Parts: sequence; structure tokens; C-alpha cells
Amino acid sequence: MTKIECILRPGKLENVKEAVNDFGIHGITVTQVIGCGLQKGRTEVYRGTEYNINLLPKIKMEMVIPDKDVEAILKLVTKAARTGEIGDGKIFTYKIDNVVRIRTGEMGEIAI
Amino acid sequence: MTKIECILRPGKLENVKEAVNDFGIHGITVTQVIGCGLQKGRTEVYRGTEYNINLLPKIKMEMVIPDKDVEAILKLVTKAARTGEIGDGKIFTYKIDNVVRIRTGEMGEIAI
Amino acid sequence: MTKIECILRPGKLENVKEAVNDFGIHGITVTQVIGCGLQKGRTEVYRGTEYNINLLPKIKMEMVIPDKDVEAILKLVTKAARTGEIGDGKIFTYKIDNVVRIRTGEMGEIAI
Amino acid sequence: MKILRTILMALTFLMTLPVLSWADEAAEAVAPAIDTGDTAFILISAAVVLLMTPGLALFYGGMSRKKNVLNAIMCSLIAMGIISIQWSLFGYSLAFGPDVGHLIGNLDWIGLSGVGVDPNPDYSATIPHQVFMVFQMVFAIITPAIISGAVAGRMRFPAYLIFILLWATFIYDPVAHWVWGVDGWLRNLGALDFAGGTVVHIISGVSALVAALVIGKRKGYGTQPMIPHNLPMTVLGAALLWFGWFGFNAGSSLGAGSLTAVAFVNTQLATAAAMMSWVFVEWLRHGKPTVLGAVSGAVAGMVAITPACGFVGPMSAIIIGLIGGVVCFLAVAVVKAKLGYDDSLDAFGVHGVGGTWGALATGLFASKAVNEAGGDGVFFGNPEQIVSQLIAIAASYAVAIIGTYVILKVIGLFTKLRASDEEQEIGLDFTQHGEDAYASTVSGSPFSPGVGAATASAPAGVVKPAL
Amino acid sequence: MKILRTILMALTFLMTLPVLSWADEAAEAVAPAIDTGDTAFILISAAVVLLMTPGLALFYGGMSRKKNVLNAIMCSLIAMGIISIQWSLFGYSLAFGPDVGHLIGNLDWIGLSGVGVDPNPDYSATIPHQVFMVFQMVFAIITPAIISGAVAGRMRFPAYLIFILLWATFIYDPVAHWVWGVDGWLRNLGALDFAGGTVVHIISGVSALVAALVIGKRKGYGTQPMIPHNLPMTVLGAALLWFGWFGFNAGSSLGAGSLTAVAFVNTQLATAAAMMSWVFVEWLRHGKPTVLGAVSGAVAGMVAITPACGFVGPMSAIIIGLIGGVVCFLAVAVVKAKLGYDDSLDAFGVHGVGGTWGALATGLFASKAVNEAGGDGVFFGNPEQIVSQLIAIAASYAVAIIGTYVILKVIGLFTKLRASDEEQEIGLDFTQHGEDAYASTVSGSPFSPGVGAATASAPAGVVKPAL
Amino acid sequence: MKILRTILMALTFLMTLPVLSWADEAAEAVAPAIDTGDTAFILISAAVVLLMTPGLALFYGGMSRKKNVLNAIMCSLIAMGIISIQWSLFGYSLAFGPDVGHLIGNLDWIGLSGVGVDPNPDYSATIPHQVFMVFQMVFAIITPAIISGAVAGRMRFPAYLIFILLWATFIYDPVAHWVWGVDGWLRNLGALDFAGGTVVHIISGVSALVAALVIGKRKGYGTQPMIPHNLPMTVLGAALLWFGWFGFNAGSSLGAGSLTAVAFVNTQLATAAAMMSWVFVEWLRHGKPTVLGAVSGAVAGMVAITPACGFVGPMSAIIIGLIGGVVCFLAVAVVKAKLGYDDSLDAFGVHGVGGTWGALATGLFASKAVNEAGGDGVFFGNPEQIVSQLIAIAASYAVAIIGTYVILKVIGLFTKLRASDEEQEIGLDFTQHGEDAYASTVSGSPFSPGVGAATASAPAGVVKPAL
Ligand SMILES: Nc1ncnc2c1ncn2[C@@H]1O[C@H](COP(=O)(O)OP(=O)(O)O)[C@@H](O)[C@H]1O
Ligand SMILES: Nc1ncnc2c1ncn2[C@@H]1O[C@H](COP(=O)(O)OP(=O)(O)O)[C@@H](O)[C@H]1O
Ligand SMILES: Nc1ncnc2c1ncn2[C@@H]1O[C@H](COP(=O)(O)OP(=O)(O)O)[C@@H](O)[C@H]1O
Repeated sequence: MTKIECILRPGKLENVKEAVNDFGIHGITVTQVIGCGLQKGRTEVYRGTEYNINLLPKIKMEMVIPDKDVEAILKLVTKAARTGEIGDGKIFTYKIDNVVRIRTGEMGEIAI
Repeated sequence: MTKIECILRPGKLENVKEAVNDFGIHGITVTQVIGCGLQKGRTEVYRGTEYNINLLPKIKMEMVIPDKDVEAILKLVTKAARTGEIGDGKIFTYKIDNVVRIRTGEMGEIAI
Repeated sequence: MTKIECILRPGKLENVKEAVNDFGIHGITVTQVIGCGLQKGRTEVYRGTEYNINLLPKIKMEMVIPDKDVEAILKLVTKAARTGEIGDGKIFTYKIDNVVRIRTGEMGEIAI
Repeated sequence: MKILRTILMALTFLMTLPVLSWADEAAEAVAPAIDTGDTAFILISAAVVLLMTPGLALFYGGMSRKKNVLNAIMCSLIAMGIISIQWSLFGYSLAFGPDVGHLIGNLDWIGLSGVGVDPNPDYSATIPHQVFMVFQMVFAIITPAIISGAVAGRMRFPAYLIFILLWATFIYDPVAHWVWGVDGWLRNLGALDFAGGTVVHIISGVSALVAALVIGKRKGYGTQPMIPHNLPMTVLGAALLWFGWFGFNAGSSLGAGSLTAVAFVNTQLATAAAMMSWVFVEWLRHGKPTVLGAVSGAVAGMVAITPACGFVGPMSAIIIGLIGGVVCFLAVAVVKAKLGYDDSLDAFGVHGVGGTWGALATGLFASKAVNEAGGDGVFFGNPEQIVSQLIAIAASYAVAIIGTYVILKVIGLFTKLRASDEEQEIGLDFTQHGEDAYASTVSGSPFSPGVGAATASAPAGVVKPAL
Repeated sequence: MKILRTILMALTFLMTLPVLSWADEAAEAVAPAIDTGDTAFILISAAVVLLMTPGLALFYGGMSRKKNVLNAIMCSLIAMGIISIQWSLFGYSLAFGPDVGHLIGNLDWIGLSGVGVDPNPDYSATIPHQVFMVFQMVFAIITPAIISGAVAGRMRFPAYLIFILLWATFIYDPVAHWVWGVDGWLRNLGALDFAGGTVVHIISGVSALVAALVIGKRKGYGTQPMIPHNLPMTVLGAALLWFGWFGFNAGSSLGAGSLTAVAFVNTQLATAAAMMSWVFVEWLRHGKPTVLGAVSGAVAGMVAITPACGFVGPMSAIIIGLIGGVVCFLAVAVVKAKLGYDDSLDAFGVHGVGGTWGALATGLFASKAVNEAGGDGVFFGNPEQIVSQLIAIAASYAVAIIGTYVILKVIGLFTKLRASDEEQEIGLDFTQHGEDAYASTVSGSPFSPGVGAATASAPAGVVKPAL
Repeated sequence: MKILRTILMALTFLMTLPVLSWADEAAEAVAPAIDTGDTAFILISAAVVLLMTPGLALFYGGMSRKKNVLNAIMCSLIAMGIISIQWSLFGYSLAFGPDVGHLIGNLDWIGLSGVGVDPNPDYSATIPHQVFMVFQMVFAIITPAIISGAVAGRMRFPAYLIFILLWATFIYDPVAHWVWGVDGWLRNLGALDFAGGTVVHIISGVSALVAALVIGKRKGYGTQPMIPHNLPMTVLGAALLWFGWFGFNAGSSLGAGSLTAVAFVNTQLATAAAMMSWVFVEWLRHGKPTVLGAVSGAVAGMVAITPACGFVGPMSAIIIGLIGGVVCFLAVAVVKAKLGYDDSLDAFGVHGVGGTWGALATGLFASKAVNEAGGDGVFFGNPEQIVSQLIAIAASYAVAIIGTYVILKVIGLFTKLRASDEEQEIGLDFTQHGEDAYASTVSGSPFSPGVGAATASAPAGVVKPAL
């Protein structure tokens, strides 16, 4: 099982969610985060002083999926989340050892 | 060392925390998240338009623990967090390579 | 590639960020979390009743970096985040299987 | 639709009544002696007292947990709707209409028939009768809303809505008549209550306690932290209450003259004193001067001075406030914990206890040197005043306890009073109102109202709670 | 700098005008018959009506999404700045100055020249002319601000700023003259509008709809959830609106007497009734009584009673409110969805529709028994009144539709009206104002203003949007 | 407990004083010439000015960081408690009591003894003396609260509490006597200050700067971003300030007549003008029109017009506002950064600088054509007026600088003024008040107050800071 962790633009959440739903993935956990990368932040002004705000709002979307779907999902997400401008975000993937469905106590891939 | 990542109902945080504390686990990090799974969201109404809100509030609770405790903790958490209704949440586990206690610079299992 | 996950005091975010920026790391994702460890919480008072608040505000800072930089970064962060008092936080590291840069579709280490 | 039509027809009928009688009345007395200054003051007082109810909504809302804030707000808001209508249809007539047996007003003024623009000298010779009526209306609105603080986080909204309607009718209106109505028995007795210590604060506070006991504790009370989710909101609410209380107390002089000044100054001083005494007692006891303590103390002071504000001097007001702050602090911090009841936002602890202290204090500190129409208190040589005060207090307690108990039990026969444990856990905002106070990262899609229409025939509750 | 200097010089010149003429005037009539009670009431009414504009800001702000809240607020706030100046320089003269062809005031009162402290008996014999002027100013401020609700989340701020200035000048000022100005044609016609149903609500609501159509829907409208980010803020805004509306309606009697009382009571009753009817209709249809419904209904009720409040009896007010709540609910919940326009925060659905209902209702329920200076409505035996009302409504619609369309098209020639999709996605708070409403965990560093100064010569927009 | 008992005994004694003397007074003059309209207006002005203090609390609170918001609020709130008591016990007597050497009032009116309901014609012939007293009280409350803006985020609360008590007594009360007291030397000199430009704004703003310098910069100032955590809260605060300022300025006419109208209109125009000029200057300089700029400009405008509002014409008010907005903007955006002091929320930049400009502007734009009791300014042919104004400004600066410095140094001998770096990092909300403004996902458990009681004897500070 693999966790797909996507850092997205806030406005792309709906798109990406729909794309993976259509694929058949329904378990999703979303966190509000802030981040920076190549994107260098933005300038805000408060009482005539300019502040360079480095960390901009992003959405972190996590899905644990069967290993076989990883490649497909990466493509799907990349497509749904892209604008082509700096700040589109990243996807990180890593292996998960075990999953438990709390409601039933089931473990492993069937619990995803 | 293993990270135990639990997605819980917000109302269960206190229960689960007590259960793991009693077991002797004290290091916990908690994040507010929203998520969906089998649970299909809920309908809210604003000025006569119904909105289907897919992502519901959940709590993500992370604990890094020694590998030997993993099984016990999974049981404990499952028990403390269960209501039996859809939406009880999931537990994900994965291996951690290293831990550093910032205060002392200690590394590895003693730093947990 | 390795993910460095640091749990920090909120006031140390700026310091740590500067330190890793100077090292050449620019991709950072930050989450507001609450946590406890050895630190036992604090007592707040509302209408004459004292509440022991266990989980205190922390910052979670995640960076995915090339494996070769891990050791250096651990040192840097430890140094920049330390006060020497209980509650300084932890760093967790674990391997990442893949990274995708959404903007370009690039994968692997060049996408970090 | 049918229901609406019936209601409309009934109202269309009613509509003709008052206008006609009112026209007659206008014809009779062409030039009433309306004083523009008094009228301006009482109208504005009515407006600021009305603003107290949203103030209370925010005061309570800020102290609620995040998932219950809208319900806390709605419980106050809806009183602005339902009680205004109740008051104009029959509530005012019950409370202030021509007396029946010293206990209640009759129904002569139903639908405001006969309540026109000429002054009614029985109550106020210098302002239009309608101004008096609307000034009293805003009192009738906030009083039941106070009760919601005790049952916050667990009372089902439909039950609450019925409750305040019945409570206003069977408890507030009669007690208002006793204390303020021409020929009301407590008024005849000489019990002093300038702006509503008994009528507003004692009966709402005591009823709140009864309701809290009947409905039971919130799930998790005593084990989970239930602490304010937004203290600045509570501060704002308290600020609006403070602002409005000037209208409440000074406006109760029904004019803009000397007595008005006295009531205004006393309100300010007692409030300030109680803020300081609560803060200091809490500071001594728990080591920190708290913001919630400051605003709670201020409200306690305003409650305590309410019955006394037109009868005492400024230094007495300070003493009443100082003691009021301490007494209410002890009630919410010590007594509540000892006895173990769950008065969520301390409606009893502040309004019940503070109101009782205020009624007693009026009997102690009142002075004819301040207000000849009032009386002398114990400290000014008239120990008997305290007897009248005690009778008024006892009568208010009795009616509040019995009345609230009976009303709740009767409502309980028809619908559940208490939200289920699951509903409490999810929060009353969603389960009672289908809303989220602070939606931020939301994902989902609007249904077309066409879809909504499909569910229109489904029974109330079609929007199922889920988490 | 040059611009500033020019402006200053122009103003320095203006400055001398009014003071002089004003001094003359003061010399002529040494003892004007100012009534302190009336003056107190109208000044305070002006203050509370002014407070309605930030109330509207919060009402709208709470309903916006988090990224657009400051823009929603700013659209109301800035009207308090720009329109105050416009009004004092020439707006008041256009609206209330000596009549030109029953259509517009002349420029005699430019820069408030001639608008002194003596009463102007044409408008109000018992209060200083300046008090009347400032009372009318606060109406002129809130009216254009209402429009911003329909275009929230997508209109560029510079275009909006120019828009409200032109709209106030070419639409509001003339229509105010028609309805309220001495010799205005709608006033002469006998159309009844006590406190601004046509002048304020119809023309702003209808203009809002036009603006929403011209500018187009928000990106993502209908597919993404666009729901309120902070309902307690909306409740607070509604509370301030309710409070201020007493000044708006009762203050429109320009004194503190019987009629004031009537308007005040009617406002309260209609508001309460509409709150209840909206809540119940929504409850029936969607299964839950909502907080947003309660406050929306209250606003709908206030809008509906505005033109009628000084002409009808209290039971009529309740009926007007009940129907107003239902009608506006249907407009925003059913009609809007059916027709598919994007009136973001329902400026048309509430103000346009509610105002139209109110203008009609005035023609139905008005009664000379209530106000001799008014008229009888259809239900009181005078079917002709409804004709005047219909003419007033039609004229308002016409001028609002044509005027708004033309103004927007003209502005569109010079600057873009609509924020780009990207700007909308990032949010108008940052892209239009360079600010973040709720900065919490921020990281970054202040630039020295020296650096800022370096960018001073750069064109507006130097702070680039980025996400 | 002992302390409380002693305080109570002292107050019980005091209590008898005023009531008695007051009774005598009441007996002497049975029918004072109270005007209900004037009284209504001043009472309501007092109420709205009181509301300015929570307005200031929210204005400052929103600009603070999240961890300091309650402290920012509490600094204003507590002034409503402590200064009300100070004022009634002796402050009012010091400021307005019978003159001693043109410098201070004597102690005749201690505990409000002799301050009854009959008008005191020295100050106001048409309203009860107590009304005048309470109107002045609300000014005395807000003035020290303004100072808290400069030291926000780093001053220990106990030190602050003592500071404002001493500052009110040794700085505010004397200066108020100089300017407004019968026979005060600045009043005799002919310095014009209609509503408190020197007394309120200059001395608080200048003291704020001194306090900021004495206490030092916040930890991290200049390197960490310290930006507003909740701008809608700041907007709400500004709205309440604007609303209250009408009471502040127009109420300073002590009636409801022509001069009241003048002050009211000028307040509105200057505020609007300053809002626009700040927004435009910032727009030119930084590329965006900001919401914080709009409300900051509005406050700057209100400060600037305060001393002038009853002496100038409307076009002059606009000019004063336009310049006020620009001057204050430059002070906070350029001068502050150049000089490098840390005036956290710009108490000096807005109140000190704006107040100074206002005092000068009064000497420039005042005109006897507007107010015969005033004077002519430079632009109306009387260059000498500016001299009086300069003397008043210089005196205020001197007393504020020296007085604040001395008071702070003395307090510093007994308790630390400055929160430690660690306390600042954790935030003043928890370290000073033991509270969290926005607790949301909390975990933990309530201790029984029994446990709390065990810690009651522990020294203040028992609730240890921790992070
Ligand atoms: N190495 C990284 N580790 C953790 N988060 C990262 C990393 N690189 C990027 N991110 C996250 O992705 C977001 C977008 O990154 P950015 O470099 O701006 O995008 P792009 O590469 O598409 O231009 C950042 O705001 C940050 O939250
Ligand atoms: N595959 C998954 N990946 C990430 N998060 C998941 C996944 N499945 C479930 N979750 C999280 O767990 C929560 C509960 O899941 P749900 O399927 O509703 O529970 P249950 O299986 O007990 O009915 C979701 O809201 C989501 O946050
Ligand atoms: N085992 C763990 N698993 C997850 N998070 C942890 C763990 N230990 C500590 N933390 C996080 O680190 C923070 C600091 O831990 P704490 O033990 O108080 O610090 P220290 O060890 O430096 O005294 C905690 O608040 C928690 O968020």
C-alpha cells in the first residue's frame, strides 16, 4: 500500500478530488498547509510597510491506495492539478506498512 | 520505530489519548483535517440551496513508537476510537528511519 | 529521497526556515499542529475553573530532500530550533519513494 | 401553503381591529403632551436594549464550543422574532393590560388594539403609548433568551422554540404584571424593582437552573474541556450588553431627566466595580487576571444594579457592584462545582444569583433622598423594605421553579427536549440548523434547488446528521 | 503630489464659500426654532444609520469566502469615504437643492454653501438644516454599498470605486430628488415612500442585478461550493443593520413624536415577522431552521417595511413582514436558481424583491388613520394609491436598469470591470487590496519602507498576485 | 479577605456622604431647568463614547498577533473598570472640582459628594450635573486605553494596570482641568480644544511614545512579521469608534442644538476625507488600496477633527481630514521606520501626530462665523490664535513626556514593566491572563475548583507559562 501525498493549489482541490473519485478512490484526508518552493511568496502591505510573506496557502491531500494504482493516480493528479505556473505543487509517495479500519478492525489492503 | 497515524472522529480524541497515555505513550502530535471515505458527507443549507459537503472534520493523531508496541497500540486505538458507525476512521502505520530530540540532540529510539 | 518532518516551537519557524534556506533547501510545507510529549501542558482558567490543556501549539515543518543532505539538515535544524527547555520538539525522518513536480510532470530527485 | 393561507386570513382580520380603534383614539385626544426629549430617549433606549439580544447571542456564542456557536446564537436571535410577535398579539395585553385580580392583564389590548400613539398616563405621561409598549417588548425578548445559556449545547431547538413561547406567556407576562402592571400585587406591596431585577434576572436565572436540571448535563461534562471557542466574540457581546444596559436601566425612568441620570451613573459604577472585584478575586485565587472574568464580572454588576439603579446613590452602587462580582464569581466557580449541576454558560450563576443579590441590595441601600417615589432601605432606617423584597424574591423563585418545570414536562410529552449524545457530539450547529459557522476549506457541490424541492415534502429532519 | 496640491487649492477656495454664506444666514435668523428632542433623535438616527454601513460590510463579509472577505468589507467601507465627500460637495445639492424641472436639484448648495444650522422648513422645521443634510447623507452612503453584494467576489476594486461615485451622482441623487425633493415629480404624484423603499432598496437592488449580469458569474459558480465563511460575523452585521434600521425608518419622521413611534414599532414587527416566516418556509422545505435564514429574513422584513413604516398599522406591518420573508426566500432560493444569474450575496433577491413588495404593500395597507399626511391604500378604500406606487416602481426600475448599464459600459471602456479568473482564484483580498484577512502562521520579513519607496513610482498593481 | 473587608468599610463610610449632601442639594433647588432633549443627547453620547473603549479593544485586538489579542483587549477593557471607580472617587473632583491655582481641582467633590442631579451651570446649564460627570468619565476611560497600543505585545499587565491608574490621576486629571476646568490656565489662555485634541489625543499619543521607548521594542521587531491577525475585527473596532466619535465630538457641545450639528457634520466629513487621503497615498506608494489603510485613515481623521469640530466650517473639516490622513500615514509608514521606535499599533503615529495636527489646524481654520464662543484662526484673520494653540501643545507634550517617564520609572522600581522574551514568545494572552483567545481542538480536563482552591494561597503567577 502506498500513501500519495499531494501538495496542491487550494483552488485545485475540487478538480483533483473529482478525478480520483472517478477513478474509484474514495478515501481522502485533506489538511490546510502553507508552503514555499520555487515560488517566492508575495508582498502584502500593512500601514505602509511591505511584508514579504514567504509561505502561501496550499492544500495537502493524502490518499492511501493499493500499490497497483499508484502510477495511474500520479498521472491523474498531475493532470488535474496542473496550471503550468510556478506553485503547482508536488506529489510525494511512500510505502505504508499497514492499514486498520477502525470500525471493523480489518487490516491490510482490504481496509483501505 | 514506527509512525502510527490515526484518522479519528473529533469526539474520540480524548478517549484515544487517554488510552495510549495509560499504555505509557506520551509523545503525540495532532492535526485538524477533513476527510471522506465510505462516509458520503452531509447536506448543509444556505439560503435555500442545499450543498453536499463531502469532507467532514476529522482529527489526525500521529505517534512515533517503538516497533514492539505497534500491535498493542493498534488494538488500543481501535478499541478506544470505535463507534461502529461509518466514519470511524483509519490507522496507517509506516516505518520511521530516525528520530531526533531537538532539546538534547539524542537520536534513535531513545529520542522517541 | 528522505522526508524530514520537524515538530517545532511556533516561535522557531522563522529561524529554522532561514537556516535551511541558507543551506539551499527551498521546498517546505508547514502545518499548524498541537502536541504533547514530556511537556505536560499548561493550566488555563475559565470562570474560576482550571483546565489542564495537554496539547500545546506546535509547528510541523516538512521537507523532502536528497538523502545525501539528511545528516547536515538534521544538525542545522537541531541547532536552529533548540532552546534547551522541555518542549523543543522532535525530528522524524523517513524515506520517500517518489516525487512528482506537478507543473512539469518531472519525477524523482530532480523534482524535489 | 394551507397553513400560511389560514394564518394570513386570521391576520387580515386582526389587522383591521387596531387601526380602527386607534383611529378613534386619535380623534379623541388630538394633542397629547408628548415630550420629544423623553420620546427620543426611550425610543433609542428601546433600540439599544434590542441590540442587547444579539449582544447576548455573541456573549454566549463566544463561550460555546465551535460546533455549537450557531445554536447558541440562534437561541437568542429567534427570541427577537417570536417574542415580538407574541408581545404584539397578546403578551403586552397580558402584562400591562387592565388588571384582573392583581395577577394578570386582560385581553383588551390584544393585537395592540387600543395601544395608540397618545401617552398612557398610567405608565408614562410624556411618551406615546406605543413607545412604552415597544420599550417593554425588548425586555420581554431578552429575558427568555437568557435562559438559553443554561441549556446550551444540548437542548433541541424545536423544543426550545416552543419553550420560550410558553415561558414568555405563562411566566414572564404574569410576573411583569405583578411587578410593573397597574394594580399588580407586588407593585402594590411596595417591592422595589427599578429595571427588572426580579422580572428579568431572577425569573430567567432560576428558570435556567431548572431547565439545566430537567434536561441534564451535557455529554462529557466534567471530563472533556468545554471552554470558550472565541473570547473576543464574548467580549464584543459583553460590550453590546453594557451599551444596551444603559437603555435598560436609565430608560426604565421612562424619560430623560434626573432619575435617568441617577440610573445611568449607577449602572456604570456598579458594572465597573463588579468587573474589578471579579477580576481581583479570580486573580487571588487562580493567579491570573482573566478577560473572561472581566466581562463576566461586568455582566454580574449590571445584573446586580438593575433593580436598585433608580433608588440608590453612586457609592452604594459601587458597593453593590463590588459584592455582586464576588458573589457571582463564587456561585459559578465554587457552588456550581460543589453541587455539580451543568449550567453551561452560567445563566443561573450570573442572572439568578446576581439578580437575587440585587433585589436584596435594593432593600438595603435604597434611599428616598435619591428617589422620593422609591423607599428607604435597611441602611437608611427602614428595615421593612427588605421584607417586601424577600416576598418578591420568594414569589419569583416559586413561579419560575414550578412554571418552568411544568412547561418543560409538558413539552417533553410531545417532543424530545434533549439532543442525543450523537447529536451533541457532532454539534448542534449542524444537527439543529444544518449549518457550519466557519466553513473554510469546503469541498462539495451545490444541489440545484430543484433537487431541494424534491425533498420539500419529506419530514423535517430530512437533512440527516452524519459524521 | 501635484494632484494633491491642485485638490488642496480647489478646496481652499471652496472652504471660504460656505462659511461666509453661512455666517450671513446665521445673522439673519438669530433664534431658529430648534427642538432639542427632535435634534437629538435625528442626530442619533444619523449615527446609527451610518453604523449600518459597517453592519452591511460585516453582513456581506461573513457570507463571503475567506479569501474575499476584506474586499466585501472594503466595498461598503469606501462608500463611507467617497460618498460623504460627494454628498457634501454636490450630491446633496443635486438631490435636495432647489428644484429644476421636477427632475433634479440645482447647484445652489454646492459645497454645502447655504446649508447652515437654521432649520429648512421645506424639509424639517425643528432641526438644523445640517442635521437634515447629514441624515440624508448616511442614506446616500449605504445605498450604493448594497449593490456590492451582487458583484462580490469578482468585481475589480478600482472599477467599483468609480462605479459607486458615478452611480450616486447619476442615479441616486436624481431619484432621491424625485421622491423626496421639494417639487420632485414622484413626490408630487403622491407615491408613498416613507423611508426609502424605492430610493434605497429598489434602485440599489435592481442595479445590483444589472451589475451582476453585466459582469458575469463568478468563476466556478454552480460547481464549487460558495458558502459563508463566518456566520457569526453575518449575524453581527445583521444585528447592526437591525439596530440602525430604527434610525433609518423612525428617523425618517424627522422628529421624535407620534409618527416616529409608529415607524419604530412597525419596523420591529415586520422584521420579526419576516424572520419567522423565512425560517419556517426554509424549515418546511429543507428540514432545518437556519441561522442564515433568520437573519436574511430579518433583513428582508426591514426592506419590505421601509416604504410603509410610517403609513400602516402594526398588524399590517406583521403581514407585510410575513409575506416579505416568504417572497424574498423564494426569490433567492428558487427564482435565482431557475434563472441562473449569480447575485452573489442576494442584493437583488433581498433589496430588489423586498423593496418592490414593500412599495406595493404600501399601496395596499396604507391608512390615513395612521398618518393623515399619507394616504389610504387599496385595503382602506383607495385603489388609486396602487397606481402611484406602480408608477414609482416602474420609474425606479427603468432608471436603475438603464443607468447602471450605461455607467458600467462606460467604465468598461477605461478599465476592466471583472477580476481575471486567476485573481478570483487567489482571492480579491490579496489581489485587490494586498492584504490577508486572517494572517496567523506567517513567515517572512518586513521590508524597510525605504524599499517600499523605491516602488512608489511603479504603477498601481506593483504588488503582483501570486499563488 | 481582610483587604476586601477594609475596602468595604471605607466605602460604607463614603456611601453616606454623597447621598446626604445630595439630598440637601435636591431640597434647595426643587425644579432645575433640565432640558430633556439635551439630557437625552448627552446620556446617549456618554453611552456611545463608552462603547468606543471596547471598539478600541477590537481595533487594537485585530491588529495584534493571535497570541496577544486578549491582552490587547484587556488593556482597554480594564480601563472601563478601574478608571470609572477612580473618576467617581476622586478623579472627577481633581479635574472639574473647584479650581486650585489654575492647575487642579480640589477635593470637594470626592466620592461624587456634591455632584447631584441639578445642573451645574459652570459646565452645562441644561443637563443634570451627574450627566456631565458621566460624560466626562467616558473620556477619562478611553484616554489611557489609547496608550496601550504603543506597548502592545510586551508590557506586563500588572504594571500596566498600575500605570493607567497613576497616569489618569497625575496626567489626565490635571490636563483636563487646565483645558476644560473652570479657571484652568489653558482655558483662560484661550486655547481652543472643542472635544479633546490635547487632553485626549496629544497626551495619550505622546505618552504612548514615551512608554514604547522606555519599555523597548518587542522581541523580534523588524525581523519577524508582526501583522494583524484579524482585520475584520479591526474594521469592526473602527466602526464602533466612528459611531462613538459622534458622541465624543457632537456630545461635547453639551446639548442638542446648532453647535451639535456643526460638530457632528465636521466629524463625518473629516473622517471620510482622511480615509480617502490615506487610502490614496498608500495606493500611490504601494500599489494597492488597503482596508487597514481605510480604517486607519478614518481614525486619523477623527483624531484630527476632534479639537476643531465645533469651530470650523464643513469645507475646512474636509481639508483638515485630507491632510490628517496624509500626515498620519507618513508618520506611521516613514517616520516610524526611519527613527526605528516600536510603536506597536501606532498610538503615537495616529493619536499623537493626528492630535497635534488637529490642534494646529484649529488655530488655522477656526472661525467665529461658525461658533461665536470660539475664535478666529489664522485663515480668518487672527494669527494670534496659533500661538495659544502652540502653547497648549507644548504644555501637553511636556507634561506627557515628563509625567509618563517618571511614572514608569517609579513603577519599574516595584515590578517589571516588560514581559520576558519567553513570555512574549508564548504570547501575553496565556502568560498574563491564563487564557487562549481561540481554543478549538483542545484536549485536557477541568480540575475541580477544589484543586484550584489548593493553589489559592500560592503567589500570583502560580499558573506557570510553558510552551
Ligand atoms: N521539497 C519539498 N518538500 C516539501 N514540500 C515541498 C517541497 N517542494 C515543494 N513543496 C511544496 O509544494 C508547494 C509548491 O512548490 P513550488 O516549488 O512552488 O512548485 P513548483 O515546483 O510547481 O513551482 C510548496 O508551496 C510546498 O508546500
Ligand atoms: N484510503 C484512505 N486514505 C486516506 N485517508 C483515508 C482513507 N480512507 C479513509 N480515510 C480517512 O478516514 C476517514 C474515515 O473514513 P471512512 O471510510 O468514512 O471510515 P470507515 O471506513 O470507518 O467507515 C475519512 O474521513 C478519511 O479522512
Ligand atoms: N513520539 C512522538 N510522536 C509524535 N510526536 C511527538 C513525539 N514526541 C514528541 N512529539 C511532538 O514533539 C513535541 C515536543 O515534544 P516534547 O517531548 O515536549 O519535547 P522534548 O522532548 O524536547 O522535551 C510534542 O508536542 C509533540 O508534538
